[in-house]
Amino acid sequence: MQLQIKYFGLLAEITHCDEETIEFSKSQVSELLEELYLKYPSLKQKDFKVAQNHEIVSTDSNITNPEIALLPPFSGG
Amino acid sequence: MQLQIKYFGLLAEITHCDEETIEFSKSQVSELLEELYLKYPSLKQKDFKVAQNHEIVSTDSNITNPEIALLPPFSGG
Amino acid sequence: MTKERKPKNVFKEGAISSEFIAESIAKHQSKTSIGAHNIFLGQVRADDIDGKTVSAIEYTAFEGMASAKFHEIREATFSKFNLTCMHIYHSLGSVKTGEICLFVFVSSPRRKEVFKALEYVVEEIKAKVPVYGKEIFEDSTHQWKVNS
Amino acid sequence: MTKERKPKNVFKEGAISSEFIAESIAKHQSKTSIGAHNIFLGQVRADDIDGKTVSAIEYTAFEGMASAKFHEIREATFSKFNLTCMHIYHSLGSVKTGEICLFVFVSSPRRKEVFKALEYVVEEIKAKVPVYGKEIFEDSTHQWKVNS
Repeated sequence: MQLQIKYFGLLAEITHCDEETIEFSKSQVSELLEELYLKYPSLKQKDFKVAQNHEIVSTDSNITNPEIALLPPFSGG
Repeated sequence: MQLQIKYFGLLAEITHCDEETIEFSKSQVSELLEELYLKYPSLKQKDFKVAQNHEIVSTDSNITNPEIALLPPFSGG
Repeated sequence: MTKERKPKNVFKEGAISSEFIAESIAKHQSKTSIGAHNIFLGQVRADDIDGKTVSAIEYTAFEGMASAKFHEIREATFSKFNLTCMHIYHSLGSVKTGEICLFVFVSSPRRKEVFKALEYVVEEIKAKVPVYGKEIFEDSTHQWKVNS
Repeated sequence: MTKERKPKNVFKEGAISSEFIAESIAKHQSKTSIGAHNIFLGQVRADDIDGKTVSAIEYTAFEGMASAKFHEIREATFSKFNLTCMHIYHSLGSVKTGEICLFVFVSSPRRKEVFKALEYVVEEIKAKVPVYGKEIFEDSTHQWKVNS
């Protein structure tokens, strides 16, 4: 399946892009993260959460939506 | 001693004045109130506090200032 | 706080306008240590009392004592909370329904402080400052407001 | 609350002006059941970090999720507190030090409600809405803001 991965804040500086499309053949968020850590090793040291369907999801969730966002700690207001 | 008595809110409607000067020969707030109740019997049913030197004082306080204010419950804001 | 603050004039004749509030906010743009403002506005309600509707409140005050109490509240608030600045304005005279009669404005580097400080100031004003509201009904009768 | 509310557009490009805040206050004069307004304003601080001073914050957001979260916060707030109305505005893009980046406005017949509701809304925004502040220093370097 094709996933659109969105990066915010500090993470977009590491990946040098705000979003990218990747081909993904597995099922869990944790498996997606393993692939992203291979591509961007310094992501692993960063504090972030994964959102799917506009909700934070745990790493053992299944991917059900082609849009996945990587969100560092919020700093609005 | 001459006292200037100030009336606020509802109390000024009972006394038909905002302030008046009265001659007072005793010493305590409670004694002043007795005299005012004689003059304005319906004052006795009203909820109010007495202020002297811009502070609420108890009825057994001595009168030390010629300006005495009768204050119904505050309703600012 | 060792800084001595002089009593400020809190009372304003009539309603407090939204333009006045905006100017007050704009004046704080040069105070760049501020991170959070909290503003309380009291607005005159068109309360329905025994079938009659409030059309305005006429405010009077024991001004000398009120000014002393506003000053005490200011000093106590600055000693309790880490505030950069604080402003209080209260109407005297007639304020129509829908208009603003009380404007309290506190500012601090941090938001936690402003929430605690603002509620403290407003409750202190209600409890300690000799101000009286006379609720004027549409038929020109009146009653004396009682705070809840 | 059974009334359905549509998501509102919370984001504004650049700083929130004091004139905009004043207009928002003035619009409530016709709502004569309101007795108390409470307003929170977030202002960009000129923080000093390792000898460099913040000159602006550039805000970005995951807008789709942020709008959903603002809507959830609105709905939860109306169900928890007796509010007449509620408005939230947050800046996107560059906001200079001293300028306003967050404007939260709640109104109720009674003051006790607005104090509780406003703090709830502001804390919920800070905790749940994916907005990012990039602190720009005077020498054009930057760091990513961390909320405390």
